Amino acid sequence: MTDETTTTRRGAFLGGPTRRSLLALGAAGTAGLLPKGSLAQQGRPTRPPERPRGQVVVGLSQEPTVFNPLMPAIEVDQGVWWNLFSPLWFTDPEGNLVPDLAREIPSQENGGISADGLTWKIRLRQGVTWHDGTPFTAEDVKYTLELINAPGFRARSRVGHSLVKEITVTAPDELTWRMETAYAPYLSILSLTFIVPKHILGQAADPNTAPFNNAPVGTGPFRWGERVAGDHILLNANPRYHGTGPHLERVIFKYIPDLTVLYTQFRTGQVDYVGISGINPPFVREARALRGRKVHVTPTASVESIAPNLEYGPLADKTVRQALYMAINKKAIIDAIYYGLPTPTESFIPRQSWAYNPDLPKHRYDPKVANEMLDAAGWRRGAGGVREKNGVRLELTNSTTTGNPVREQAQQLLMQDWRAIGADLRINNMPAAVIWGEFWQQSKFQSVMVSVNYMLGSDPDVTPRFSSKAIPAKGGRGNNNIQYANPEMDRLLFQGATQFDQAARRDTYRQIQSIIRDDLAILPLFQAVLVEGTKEGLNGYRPNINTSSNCWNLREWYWA
Amino acid sequence: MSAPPVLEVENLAVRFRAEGGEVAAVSDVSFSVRRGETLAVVGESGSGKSVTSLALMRLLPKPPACHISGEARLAGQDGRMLDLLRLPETEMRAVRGNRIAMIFQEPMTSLNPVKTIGRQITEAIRLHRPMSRAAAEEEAVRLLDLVGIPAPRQRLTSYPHHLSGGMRQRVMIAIALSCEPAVLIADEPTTALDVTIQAQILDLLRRLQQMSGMAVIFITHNLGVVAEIADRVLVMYAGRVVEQADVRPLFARPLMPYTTGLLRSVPRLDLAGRRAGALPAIPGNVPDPRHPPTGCAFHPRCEHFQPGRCDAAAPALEQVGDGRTVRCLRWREISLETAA
Amino acid sequence: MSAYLVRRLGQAALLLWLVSMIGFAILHLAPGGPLAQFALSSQMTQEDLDRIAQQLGLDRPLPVQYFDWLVRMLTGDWGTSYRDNQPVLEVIGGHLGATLELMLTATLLAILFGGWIGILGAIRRYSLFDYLATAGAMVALSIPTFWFGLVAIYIFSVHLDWLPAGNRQTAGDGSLPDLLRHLVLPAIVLALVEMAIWSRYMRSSLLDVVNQDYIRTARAKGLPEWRVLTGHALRNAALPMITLAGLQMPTLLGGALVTETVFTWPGMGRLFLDSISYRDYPVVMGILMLSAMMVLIGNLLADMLYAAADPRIRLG
Amino acid sequence: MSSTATVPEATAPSRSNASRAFRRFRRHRMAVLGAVTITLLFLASFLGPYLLPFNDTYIDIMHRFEGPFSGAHILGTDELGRDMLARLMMGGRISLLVGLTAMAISMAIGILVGAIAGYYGGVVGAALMRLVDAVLCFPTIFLLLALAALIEPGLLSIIVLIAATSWMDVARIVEGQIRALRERDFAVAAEALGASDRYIVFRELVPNAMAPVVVAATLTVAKAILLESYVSFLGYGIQPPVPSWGNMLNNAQIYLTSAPWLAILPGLAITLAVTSFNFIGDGLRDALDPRLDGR
Repeated sequence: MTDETTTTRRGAFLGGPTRRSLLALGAAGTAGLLPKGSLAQQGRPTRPPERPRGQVVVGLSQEPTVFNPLMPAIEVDQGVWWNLFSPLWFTDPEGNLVPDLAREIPSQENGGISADGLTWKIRLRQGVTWHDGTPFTAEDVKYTLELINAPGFRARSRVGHSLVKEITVTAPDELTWRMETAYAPYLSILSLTFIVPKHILGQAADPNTAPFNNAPVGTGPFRWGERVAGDHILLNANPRYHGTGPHLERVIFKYIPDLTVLYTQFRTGQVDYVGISGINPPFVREARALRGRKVHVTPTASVESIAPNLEYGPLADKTVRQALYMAINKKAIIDAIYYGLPTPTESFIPRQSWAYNPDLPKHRYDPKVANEMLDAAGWRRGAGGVREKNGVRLELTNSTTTGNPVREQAQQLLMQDWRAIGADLRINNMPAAVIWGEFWQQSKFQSVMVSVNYMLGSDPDVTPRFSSKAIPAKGGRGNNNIQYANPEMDRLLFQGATQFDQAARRDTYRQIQSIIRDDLAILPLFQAVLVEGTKEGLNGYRPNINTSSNCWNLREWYWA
Repeated sequence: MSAPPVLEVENLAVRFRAEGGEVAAVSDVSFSVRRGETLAVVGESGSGKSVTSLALMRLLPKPPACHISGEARLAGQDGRMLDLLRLPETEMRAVRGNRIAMIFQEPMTSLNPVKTIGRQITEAIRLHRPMSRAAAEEEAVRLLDLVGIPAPRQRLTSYPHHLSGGMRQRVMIAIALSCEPAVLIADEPTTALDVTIQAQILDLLRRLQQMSGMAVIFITHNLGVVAEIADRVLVMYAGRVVEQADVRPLFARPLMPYTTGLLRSVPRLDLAGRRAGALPAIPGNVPDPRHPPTGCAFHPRCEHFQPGRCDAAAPALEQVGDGRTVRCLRWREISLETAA
Repeated sequence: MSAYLVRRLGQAALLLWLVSMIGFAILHLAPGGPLAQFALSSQMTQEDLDRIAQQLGLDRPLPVQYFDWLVRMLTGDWGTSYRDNQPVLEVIGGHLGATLELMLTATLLAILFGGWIGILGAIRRYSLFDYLATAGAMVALSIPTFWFGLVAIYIFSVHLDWLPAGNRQTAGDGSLPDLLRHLVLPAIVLALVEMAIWSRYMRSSLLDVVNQDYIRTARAKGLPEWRVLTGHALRNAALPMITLAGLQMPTLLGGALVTETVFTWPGMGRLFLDSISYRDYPVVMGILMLSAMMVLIGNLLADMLYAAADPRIRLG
Repeated sequence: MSSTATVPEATAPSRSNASRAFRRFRRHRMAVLGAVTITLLFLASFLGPYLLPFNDTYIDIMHRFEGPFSGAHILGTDELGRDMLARLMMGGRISLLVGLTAMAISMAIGILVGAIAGYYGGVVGAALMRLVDAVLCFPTIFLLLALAALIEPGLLSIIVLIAATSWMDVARIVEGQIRALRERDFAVAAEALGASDRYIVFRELVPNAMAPVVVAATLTVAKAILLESYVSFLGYGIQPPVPSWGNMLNNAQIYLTSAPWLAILPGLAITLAVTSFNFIGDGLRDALDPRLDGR
C-alpha cells in the first residue's frame, strides 16, 4: 500500500531506513534466497499447541495509530488490522485468493461473477461472530461497502468501491451487487478490505471519530486489549475465531521508533519478531551470526526507482533518460550501500507476481556508451563540463524524503556517476509531508528517488500510474505524477483492467512492462527487501508479499 | 583614665593578595581602648579603618587571600587576655558577637531580608547564652525596648523591610548588645542615616555605653560626629595611623597636616548655614595601595610638602607627650608656622 | 492578590492568542499537508486525496480554518487528530505522563546535583573543584544533547549492555525496576544541561549572597560557617532559583523532545515530532498551546512561589 | 541545548574602557583558551582543505569505513569512503558560517526590534515586546521544527531558521538598555539638538548598549552551531553532499555500533567549538561588566 509515507522521524534518525527506505532495502528475491542453513534451522517440525499459549512481542519502527480499517493508514496499521479484522478473502504468499469471511472466491466459473463481470454474488461463512458475540451477517458487508462510499466518511480509498451499486442482502449469509463497469482488480482490492461491524459503527454519530476507532471490534483472531499511545498495543486471543488459531495468548505490537534500538532489543531478546521496518542493513551480517535468532530477507512488492518528471526539460528526452540509466552504477549502489540485499530489476512489478515479465532488457553500466549517446543526440559539453542542447543544460535535481541517510548515500553516488557523463545532479530533499504534497502531486519535481508498490494488492493494474488520464497536474485523478502519456499504454491499461482471464491479462501486462522499460518512464533500480528477524522456536512466520505486512498470519504463529 | 585597656592592638598589619604580589592595606597599627572609653577611628575611605575593624573581628578572608599579623589582645570574661589574631576559629567564634561585637554602616542591608527581626536577635542571644526560645524572645523584647524601638513585641515578627533605616540600625545595635560585649565596633553606623536619626543613634550609643561600660571603637570619616562622641581619636591615612590624641587637643591643635585638612573640610556645627561656598576638601586622592608613594604617604597632597625630605623617608610614629602620637617629619615646623 | 492573578491571567491569555496565531500561520503556510504521506499509495488516488482534504476542511481559506479552530478551542474542543482519529487532548494526555516523568526526574537530579555542585563551587571559590565544575558546566552546556545521548547508548547499552537503549519499559513488563532501568539514561542525559545551568546559577547566586552585608552580620554574631550557610546564605541564594525553575520550562521541554527522540521515549516531544512530520495539525497546535501554557504557568507559579518565599515581595 | 547564563545588564558606555576590558578578558584563562581554539578551528576550516590531498566530496566506495589512523586517511573515511578530516574541515566551514551568519542576522533583528520597542515605548513597544514574549513561549526546538516545515532544507534556510529563533533575547536586552539609556543625558542632549530619531537610536543609544549585546552575540554563535546540529539531527539539515558537523553526525547514527568514529568526531568538533564560544562569551561578560570586578 503506501510504501512511501511520512517517516516517523525517529525511524529516520538513528535508524535511517524508514518504511520507504526499508522497502528500499533491496530484495533478495524469493524464499530460495533465505540465508543458508535457515531451512535446516527450521527443520524440526513442531505442532501448534492445543490452546493459545505464550505471547509474541512484535517490534515496529512505526506506530500503528489507525484502527478503523477503512480509514487512511499505512502498513503498520494494516499489520494490526489483519489480527483484529477479517476480509472476505485474502491473498496467500503464493498469490492465491483464499476465502475468509466468504465461503468461496466468486468467479465466472462458480457463478459468483456474471459473464459480463457486472453482477457479483458473495456467499458468506456461517457461524462467525464479532468479538462482542454478535453474529456476523451479510448486513455487515453491505454496511462496510456503503460506509466506504458514504459522503462524509473519510474512507481511505474508493478505488473500485465506487463502482459498486445496488447492494442487496439476499440472505443472512449472502449478498449481491452490481458493478458500474467490469473491473477485474476489485477481487484484489476486496482482499485488503476488512469488514467492520454495523451494529457498532452504524450506531456512531460520526464514524470518523467513533469510539470504535480506538476500541475496535472485529472478527479476527485477536481481540483488542489495550493501547499505550506511543508505546505499545496489546491484543488477546479470540477464542471464538472462525479460522485456524490463534495459538498465541497475546500479541504485543511494540513501537520502537529507532532502528538501532529495535535491533538491539531483538538481539537482547526483548523483541520476538522484528517487523516493519526490519533490521537495518548495517546490522544484517551481525544479526545472521546471532544464536537463537533467525534473519529473513523477504522481498516486498515495492520497486526502488528514479522517477523522472517527464515534462521537465532534459528528462523529456528519451535519449537522456537512456544515457542516465546507463550511467548508473547499480551494482555499487546495491552491493555497497544496500549490502547486496536487494535484487536489481527492470520492471515495476515484483518478480513474484504472475504478471512479472522476466524478459526485459538488462541494465548495463557503461558510462562510455552513455557519453557517446549524448554526443550523438546533440548534447554538447558546456561550462563546467555540463552538457547542453539548444540552450537547455543537462541539469536536474533529485529529491527524496529527508532523514533517510541510506538513500542519500545512493543519491550522492548517483551525483558522481552522472557528473561523469556531463549531467549535473543536485540533491534537493524535503520532509515527507512536503515532498509528497503538492511538489509531487502537482509534478513540481524534476526527479525523485522513491520506492513504490505499483500493485493494487496482488493485482498488477497500473492505470492510475501510467494512464494519460491519471495525471493530477493536468486535471487527472490518478497517481501519474511522472506525467507519462502514451496512447498505446492507455489502450493496454484499459484492456488489462477489464480482462478476467489471467493468461490473457499476463500478456497484456508483459507488454505494458516492456513499453515502460523501453520508454524508461521510470529508471528502475531494484526490488526492495525487508530484513526481518524472528526468535528461534517461533513457528508460523510466512512472509507474504501480497499483504503489505508479514503480521498477516500471526494467528498461525506458535512457540515450539 | 586609669582603667586597664580591654583591647590592645599592636603592630596590626593586613596584606591582601592581589595581581602580581601583595598589597598592604593596613600596617603598623597600634592602639588600645579602655572600659567605657570611645575611640574614634577617622580617615577618608580607603584609609584602612574598616579593614582594621574587620581584622579585629576576624571577618576578613582567610589566607592566602589575606594575611594578618600583629597582636590584638582582648580582655576575656575571666580577665585573661586573648589574642584575637591567633585564637583558633572555634574559640574566636565564642568571642565574636559575645565579647566583641560590631555594627555596620548599612543598616538597610545588614539584616537578613527573609528572616524576622525576632529570629535574628534570638539567634544571636541563644548562640552565646544557652536559653529557651521563649526566654530568648523575652530577652529580645527587652533589648528592642532598650534600643528604643516602640512596640517591641510586635516587632519580633516583622521583617527588616518593614522598618526604617534608623530602626534597623537600632535592631543591629540590639543584636550587638545581646551578649553585653566588652568592645563594640561601630563601623560608620550613622553614615547612611538622616541627620536627625544620626543624632538619635549617637545618643542611644552614648546612653548604652554609660549603662554597660563597654568600650566603643567608632569608625567614621565624619569629624563632626567624632567631636560629639569620642574620647580619643585615631587618624588613619593609607593604612597607617598618622595621628592619635584625645579629642579636645586634636580638634584644638591638629599636628599632622592630614588631620588639619580633615578638620578644615568639616562643616562646623557652629558655623553651619552661615558659611557659604564649598568646603575646602583635601585636593587629590587617597593613594593606590598597590603603588604607595615613597616617603610619607600623604606627601603628594600635603601643602607642607618639602621635596627631597617628605618623599625620601617614611616618617615614624612619634610620641608627642600626653599619650599623643603623630606621624610627620615636619610637624614641629608646621605647628610653629601655623601658630605664627 | 486576586487582582494580580486576574491581570497575569489576562496577559497569559493574550500571549496564548498570539502563540496560536503564530503557530497556526507557520503550520498551515508550510507546504505539504497531512495527506502527503498517502500520495504514493497505489490504493489512494488523487481523487481520494482531494476528497479527504475536503472532508477534513483543509480546502477552506486559512482565516476560516483558524477561526473555526479558535472557536472550538475556546469551547474546550481541541480538535481531533488526523493520525489517531482521537480527540487531541486524549492523544496528548496519552503522552504527557512519560514526558512529565522524564522532566521531573531530570529536574530533581539537576537541582540535587547541580545545586550541590554550585554550592560547593561557591564555598570553595577558585579551588580545583570550583575550576573543574565551572569548566565542566560549560562543556555540558555545549555538548549536543542528542550526541551525548548517542554516546551514552553506545557505551552503556551497546558496549557494556548495562542499561536498555531506549523505550520506557520492556514489552509485557511494567515493573518498577524495569521502569527505573529505562529511566536512568534518558533522565541523566536530559539532566546534564539542567545540572550545568543549576550549578552555575546556584554558584553565582550564592556568591552574590555571600558578599551581602547580612552574611557579615551573621558572622559577626559568631555563627559557625555552616550555620551562616544554611541559616542565612542558602535561603537567600535559593530565591532566584525559584525564578530559574520557572524559566527553565521551555529549555526542559525542548530538551525532552531531543532526549525522547534519542531514547525512543513515548512522550510529548516524540509525539510533537511525529505529528509535525505527519502534519497532524490539530495535535501540533495542541502541543504548542499546551507547552505555551506550561511555560506561562511555570512563570506564574515561579513568581507566586517567589512572593511566598520572599517577605519583601507583595503581589499586587 | 544551552540556555547559557544571563547576560549582564547595564555596562559603562565609555570606550576608554576597552583596554581595561581587554586586560580583564585576558585574565580569564578559559576565555583565552576558547579564543585560541576558535582561531585554530577557523584556520583549519578555511585553510586546512587546501593543504589536504583529499576532496571532501570525492566518493571512493571501495574504501568506506576505514578507521582513523589506519591508512592514508588520518581520521579514516566515512560511509561513502570520503576523507573524514576533509569533511570535518569543510563541515567546520559550514557550521561556523551558519553560526556567525545566523548570529549576525539575529542580532540585526534583535537590535532593531529592541531599539524600536525601547525608544518609542508605548503601544508599539508593548506590542513588540509581547510578540517577543509570545515567541519565547515556544521551546526553541518546537519553534525551529515548526519553522523547518515551512522551508526547504538548505544552507540559507537553515541560517534564517536559526536566526528566526534566537533574536528574542537580544531584543529584550536592547529594549531594556535603550529604555534606561534614553533618559540619560546624552540622548536628551541629542534630542534637544534636533537629531532625528534614527540618528539618536542608532548613533547614540545602540552603541552605548553594545556591551551586553556583544556578549549575547558570542553566546548566540554557540547556540546557533548547536541548533544547526539539532536541526540536522532531526532531519531538516543542509543538503548532501555538502558536509556540516550536524549532518555528518546525523548520517553517522546508523553506524554508531560499527563505525563509532563517524559520530564521535563531528560531535567532538561541535562540542569544542560551542564550548569555546561559550567561554569567550563568559570572558567577555566578565570583562565588560565592571560590576563583576571583584569576582
